[in-house]
Amino acid sequence: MAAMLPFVPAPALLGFLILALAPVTLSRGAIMTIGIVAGGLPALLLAPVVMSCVGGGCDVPTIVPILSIDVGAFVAQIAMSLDPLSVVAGITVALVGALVLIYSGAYMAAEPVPDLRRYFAQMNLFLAGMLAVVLAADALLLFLGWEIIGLCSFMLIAYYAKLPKAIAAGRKALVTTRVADTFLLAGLMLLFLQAGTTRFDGMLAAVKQIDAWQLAPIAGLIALGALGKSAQIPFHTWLPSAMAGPTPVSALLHSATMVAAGVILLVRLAPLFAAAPEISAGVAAIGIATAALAALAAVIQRDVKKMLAFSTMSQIGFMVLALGVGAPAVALAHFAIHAAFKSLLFLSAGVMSHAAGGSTAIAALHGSRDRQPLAFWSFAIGAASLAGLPVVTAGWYSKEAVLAAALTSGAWGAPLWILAALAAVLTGTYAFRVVFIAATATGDIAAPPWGGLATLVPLFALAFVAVVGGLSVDALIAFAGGAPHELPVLATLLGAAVPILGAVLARQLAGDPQAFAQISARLRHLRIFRVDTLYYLLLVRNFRRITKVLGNAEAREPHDLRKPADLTPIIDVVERVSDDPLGRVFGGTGEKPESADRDPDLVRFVGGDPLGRLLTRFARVFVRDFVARFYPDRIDQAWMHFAGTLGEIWAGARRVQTGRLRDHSLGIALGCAGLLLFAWGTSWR
Amino acid sequence: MALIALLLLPLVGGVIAFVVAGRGEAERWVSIATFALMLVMLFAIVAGAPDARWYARFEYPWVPSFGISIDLAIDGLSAALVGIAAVLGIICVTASWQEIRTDSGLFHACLCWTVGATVGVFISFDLLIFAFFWEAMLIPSFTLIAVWGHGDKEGAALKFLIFNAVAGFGLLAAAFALASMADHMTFNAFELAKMKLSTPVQVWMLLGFSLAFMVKLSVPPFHAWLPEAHTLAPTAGSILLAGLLLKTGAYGLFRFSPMLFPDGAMVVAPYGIALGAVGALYGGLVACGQNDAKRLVAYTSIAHMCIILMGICAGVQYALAGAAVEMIAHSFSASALFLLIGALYERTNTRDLRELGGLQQTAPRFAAAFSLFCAALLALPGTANFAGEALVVVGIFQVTWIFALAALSTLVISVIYATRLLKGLVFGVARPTDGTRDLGPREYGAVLVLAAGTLMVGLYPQSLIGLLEPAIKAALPHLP
Amino acid sequence: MTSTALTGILIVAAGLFAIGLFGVLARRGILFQLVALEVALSGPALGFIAAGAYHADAQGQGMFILTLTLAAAEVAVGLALFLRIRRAAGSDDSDAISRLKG
Amino acid sequence: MNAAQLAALSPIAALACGAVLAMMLAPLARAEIVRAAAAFSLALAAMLVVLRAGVPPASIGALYVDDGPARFGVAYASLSALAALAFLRTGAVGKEAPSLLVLVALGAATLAAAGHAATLFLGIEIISLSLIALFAFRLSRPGLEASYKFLVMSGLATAALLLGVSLIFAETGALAFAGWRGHGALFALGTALLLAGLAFKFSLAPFHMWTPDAFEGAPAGAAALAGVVSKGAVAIAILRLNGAAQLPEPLWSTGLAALGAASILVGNLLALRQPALPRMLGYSTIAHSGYIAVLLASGAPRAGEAVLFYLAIYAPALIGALCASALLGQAPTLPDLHGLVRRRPLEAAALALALLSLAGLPAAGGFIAKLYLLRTLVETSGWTLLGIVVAGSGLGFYYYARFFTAPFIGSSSGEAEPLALPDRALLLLCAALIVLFGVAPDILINIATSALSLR
Amino acid sequence: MTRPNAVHALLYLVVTLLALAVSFFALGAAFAAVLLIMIYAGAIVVLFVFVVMTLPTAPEAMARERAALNRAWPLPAIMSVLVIAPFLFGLGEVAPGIAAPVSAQAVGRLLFGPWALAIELASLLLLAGLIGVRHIGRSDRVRGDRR
Repeated sequence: MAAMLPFVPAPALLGFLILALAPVTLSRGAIMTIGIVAGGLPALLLAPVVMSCVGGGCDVPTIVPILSIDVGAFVAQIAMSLDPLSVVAGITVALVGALVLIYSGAYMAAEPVPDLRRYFAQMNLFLAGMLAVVLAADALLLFLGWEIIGLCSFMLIAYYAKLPKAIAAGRKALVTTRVADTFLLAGLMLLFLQAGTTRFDGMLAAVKQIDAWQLAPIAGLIALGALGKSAQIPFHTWLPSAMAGPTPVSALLHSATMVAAGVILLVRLAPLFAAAPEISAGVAAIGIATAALAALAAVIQRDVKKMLAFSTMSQIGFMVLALGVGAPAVALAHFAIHAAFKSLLFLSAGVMSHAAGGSTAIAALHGSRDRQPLAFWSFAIGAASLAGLPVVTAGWYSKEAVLAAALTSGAWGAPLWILAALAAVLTGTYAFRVVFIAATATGDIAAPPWGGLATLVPLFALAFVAVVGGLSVDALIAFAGGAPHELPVLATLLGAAVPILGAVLARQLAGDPQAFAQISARLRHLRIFRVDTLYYLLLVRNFRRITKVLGNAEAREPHDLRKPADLTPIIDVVERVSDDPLGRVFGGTGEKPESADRDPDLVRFVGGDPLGRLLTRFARVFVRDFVARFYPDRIDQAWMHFAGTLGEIWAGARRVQTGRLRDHSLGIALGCAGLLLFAWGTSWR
Repeated sequence: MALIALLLLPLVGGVIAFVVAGRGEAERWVSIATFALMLVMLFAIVAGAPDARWYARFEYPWVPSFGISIDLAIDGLSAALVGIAAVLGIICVTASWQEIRTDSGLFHACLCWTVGATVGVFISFDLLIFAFFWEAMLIPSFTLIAVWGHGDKEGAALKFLIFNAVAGFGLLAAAFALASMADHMTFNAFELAKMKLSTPVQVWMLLGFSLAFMVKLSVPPFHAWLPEAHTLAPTAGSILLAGLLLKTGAYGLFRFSPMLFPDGAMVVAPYGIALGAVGALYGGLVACGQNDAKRLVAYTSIAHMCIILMGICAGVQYALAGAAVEMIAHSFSASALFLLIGALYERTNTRDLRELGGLQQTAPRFAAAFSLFCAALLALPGTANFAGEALVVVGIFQVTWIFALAALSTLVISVIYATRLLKGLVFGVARPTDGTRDLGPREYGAVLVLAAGTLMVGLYPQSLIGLLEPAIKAALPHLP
Repeated sequence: MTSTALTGILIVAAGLFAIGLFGVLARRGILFQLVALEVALSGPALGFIAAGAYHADAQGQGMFILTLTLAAAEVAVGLALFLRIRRAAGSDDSDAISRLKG
Repeated sequence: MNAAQLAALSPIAALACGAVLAMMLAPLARAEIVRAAAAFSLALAAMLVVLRAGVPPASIGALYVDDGPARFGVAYASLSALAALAFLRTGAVGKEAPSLLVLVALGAATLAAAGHAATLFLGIEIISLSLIALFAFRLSRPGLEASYKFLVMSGLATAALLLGVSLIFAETGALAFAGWRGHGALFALGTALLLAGLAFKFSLAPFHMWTPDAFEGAPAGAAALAGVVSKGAVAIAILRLNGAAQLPEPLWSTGLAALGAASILVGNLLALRQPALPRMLGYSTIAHSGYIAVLLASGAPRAGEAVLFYLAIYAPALIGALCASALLGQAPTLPDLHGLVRRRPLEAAALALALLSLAGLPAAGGFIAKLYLLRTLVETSGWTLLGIVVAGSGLGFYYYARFFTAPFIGSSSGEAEPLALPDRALLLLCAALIVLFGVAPDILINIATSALSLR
Repeated sequence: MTRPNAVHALLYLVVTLLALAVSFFALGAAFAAVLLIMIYAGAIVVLFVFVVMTLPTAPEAMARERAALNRAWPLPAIMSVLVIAPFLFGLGEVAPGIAAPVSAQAVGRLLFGPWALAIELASLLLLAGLIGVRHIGRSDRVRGDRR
């Protein structure tokens, strides 16, 4: 049965090739059918494999080699593996992928044909890449898939090519993930150099021999790489702005599958992290921090897609926490369930916003219960499962498992559990807040019912999984090899109370919007939310300035770089790219800061603390003094200057050659005198 | 015997093209026929290869009193590079089908002669003949830039000529000093390799040789000629410059430094890596700041060349394999990018990123090709560039991890200028508004050939690495 | 004819040559430069005669005769040029004819 | 004067009769006949040398040494003079030019074969006097100016030379080169003055002032004679001095090397941005005589062979370049060259090839000549000289590149004028010679070695 | 030499040549002395005087000559001293030679014996000079391009 594995991503790849490169022009219908069929086939192919595994047929991982590259010193063997992790993740990805493709068949119906064709091609390529990552048994295939999904996310975020915002978001996503990928590449290379083989099982076997001081950097680098892809704290800024892409893209990529790739990699390399306890502790810390902060941010969002993005970040924080405390199986289960209900939320939110005139602001969703009853109810189920209503939803089981894993994870167990519970409460609040706002009755039901069977089937299927899935959580954890944790009764009860508390809080918040506005305004000014702007000002702007200074061909004077006029474009970019209040507050004033002294205000305002201001000032001084000297290709000018001097020497020498005979014969006289003196000198024996 | 034919074919082809010029498209078909014949001959040589290392050898004493003999030999690496030379030749002819109108006979002659001279460089193993072709390569490419370029083409062409010729003289002087040190005056590289020289002498000789290679490889302190030459050259000119001439520098370093000066190379290696790292960063950073598309790609070539330099200097099996693969990969990606930008320039008459955009709407095939090669530019796995650069980085990791980090950071910078290129040309609102015609069948064919090359090597590098294996093993510094 | 006498005469010959050189360098008139040239040529003539006498070798006088023929030919061509230049450049100052420079 | 000696003298005799014949025919016959007579005598002299190739040397006392280099010199002088005759643009002023040209060839022949101070001095003076007359041939103001300057300066140089010879005669008591050995102060001073005189004729650095004016003012043919014929003869004379006389060693070789190095730098530097082609060629001849002087000074065993080889390569290149520039008018500048390839393809190609060979680029013979130079320098490990030569050729490359690329760039008005037959033939011959020596230098190397072996 | 007036300069030249001839006699080279007087003083200086007499030199030309000489004499003076300096100090002793007067017969026997070729060449030298003068001195109004 394992031999079937390499053929799973094949149809998606084929779909991409046909749609992208085939020179023949396809009609809209043809594109739709090819896209959806190619997207659906991997799920069908994977089904029999899963069936064979259910009966515990594939506990021991079987490796299916595809091809081998021998580079003299080592033989790199590209292969796929059939083991619980790849099966569970594979079936989730394939299923969700298929459903989203069916949904997008309807959602993207209005797009022009060439764009549609590009969309389906890239979606299929993404699916192939994701399956490669999930099923990979060696570093090369993993990194190949890893980069392909990175590229597809860039292409798909920037799908609406006309919007500069979309392109900027795409570039930001790709650059940030690329930075993370470089860390991952470094980590994998170091690991490869130690282990001598690119196969994961070989690497993991070699982990024991690597001594501690070498293992830490390797594990650290790989962890950073994985967390970057999963948009954890240090790298999280690109995920909210990635919402600029179409909704199905956000549903598939930026909620269910791609962002979880990091988690899947950490699960696959779990023994490596087990051997490096301090790294796992760090990972757990980042996980819980992201979970809490993202949940807090989600509460105060005004845009439903941004809210869902922050919620995804928070849920992944939970998975990373589970990994950090050493329960990969639980994380895997939570990933599966989360993929289901989060894509359900996205798709239903898509339907509701489509019906509410296309704007994704939460306020605009008023009264969608009446306009889109079906979509609203599926959104409600999704929200319930996200918040983790006890017993009835799948989310509760997987969240309980994570909380249990956190609690029983040794000394730090209790505080972790409390923080996780707090995060769960916040999750409940923001989930139900949207539901309550959407449930309010309003007058205009005029919007036409939208979407036919194509939208309803995915919604129903996902809703079904979101509810029924819970039963299979224990089976999943067992299947994935983790031991289900028994919880003391008190903990489970408390766990059950959390979502209800969240719902009550949400009810209260939804009730009076003014109180909500103040809380959110005060929260926004907290420094941690301005990370995004700080990143932008420190890293991106200075980088742009360095490159503009270094290579700009036109002779732009370096001093005008600091002119405030240079700041305005940055500010409106900041406003578009970051959802941050500061951007809007600052951008809002509209008038351009004229005088140069405005600049320090910005620095003081943003830096907030002396250290921040110091850092930005140092960056600017560094740029003006050191880098400005590398002004347009200074070496090039040096060469031309050298050529110039030759010209002057020639002009000087030319004057020696006066026409007058007296000077010419002077030359002869000089020559004779010189030679005579020379002769006289040497002849003195 | 076939080697001499392989060498003389392009030169003769050039003459025929020049003579037959004017009658319709005759000279274009003549040059395409020459390159095709070259490819067939190459396959014949490689197929009928008796022993593993050298596919064919040819020896003819030319000036016995000086010890100069025409000593040609071809192995895996040279075969690959000669193959690419022929393929790029054909692509240049197709690329300049509309672009070159005035006296196209001379143009095609120069095209064939440049390719001929580069083939000479790749297969000659007599130091003097190597220097001979090294200088002979400059004159036709000079005329290519000077006569059919844009803007201040004479200045750029003259700068290119002076830079490379003076470096060539350095090479000649070093070759001479080396040859005269042999007991009986000879230029044959194999005999010179057997000669044991003291290390300081070897270091000096190596510096003389590497001066010429560095200028041709356009490593930053010596790169000043590259941006103008590439930007102002006609499309075919830039393809030849990027695809072939840069490779001769890399090939020289790859072949001769470990062979002739093993311990000299060991001494110079760390400085080489440092220079390469700084160069790669400098090239990358300057590339991000460029507004002219062709100039941007020119600077990226500098960055890639520096990575190759690091690979060669690292002297480890992976790094050398990576450098060899990167040489081939860069030929594919750089020539394709120049081809596309040239075609775009032909249609919209501007190369400034700020005035272009929105190819997605107006020319989908253009956009698809462009995004593939921008992916190659940022070394996406699956493209040949990634195979090359990853191997180089792995190799350098084994040597020193500081410069490995520098190499990795170039990967990040490459994303920035690649997406900048993509944003400028492919995405955004369609500018110029009248929209550009999509790629014609000829250009699209050429682009597909290059795309096939990149993807084939990227997805299955074993095919290329197997071919280069003996050359890499020979270039490994056998530890004293 | 002792060796010191010989060196004395040779010094005189060198002196004559030096004076001729001075004449060519200092005077700007073409005629004067030609006269100075004659004086310069007479220096070696004396040298040859002295050396010939010292070694009692006829070759000295032979060379003297050749020098004479040269001097004669040179004067002839010089004066012809002098007349020609006077008519072409309008003045007999050697600085007038300094167009070819650089 | 037995028969063998007479046979040895036959080329000189042929030249002398030719000169007299041309002079007599001048007032009587049409210009073409005078030119034909001169050409016939030159050709005859060359034929005689070739015929006597196998005959053992029969020198006439010390005066006329009939050895290998001498024969090479005579043949070289007469062939180059024949070539220069083709493009001797002297206008309709007078018909004496061919006879003067033959006299220059005669002077060069005697100088090349001189074994004695008398013939050395006479050879130099015959060349100088005829050149003075040739420079002023057009009676144009620049011509007169060039010839007057040449007159005075060659007068001074000859006076210095004679004084030097008299000092050496005083010290050693012998005028034949073989007799010159000793170590006194007188001998050293004499050699210094001798070197000054020869350096003037060889246009080395401090004595080079006359060359650029001559190349610009004089008719192109005369400049060719000065640049190629006289320089060759002087080089061979110095070669013989090296061999025969034991001149005071530190002075002669280092002096010559210093002068050579100075002239390489001065020549290349002053030619850097020269607008006019002939003046640039003037400076480049100074540079090339510097290269030859360095070769002569290196004293390597095979230096003689290298010198002969260099001269044989250098002659067609310079003659080709000068002929091309003569066809373009009195003093063609860079703009005049633009687009030449369309108007006169043959001339453009010949000019390009000539300049390529002068620059030492691989396609032409110059590359092998530069090779010889580098090899001798490396063998005698004259590292500073090697550096100067490489720097010089680097600089040189720049101004040659400017001129040999000009015909291909840009476009020019005017339609393609056909060239006169002799010019076309000469250009073709020069181009063919350059390429032949570039591709198959072995032929020339064998000639040079055999010439040298015939001591 | 330093006299501005051409004729004065020529007269002084004659005086130096006569002095030279007398020293030749002292050295025992009578034949050379006679030749010197006859050819040099006789023919060449006469030629000079002939040319000077036919062309009236304008007074301001002489004034210019005097001014130029007074202004620019130091540099050439230094050069001449430099050329002479090695001779004054440097000359050590010379190998002893048999000093004896050389008779005219000996010179004649030399000239027409081993030096016959030299005499022929000398005649050709004069021929070259002759042709040169014949051409430059061409009197008919054939205007060379005066550029």
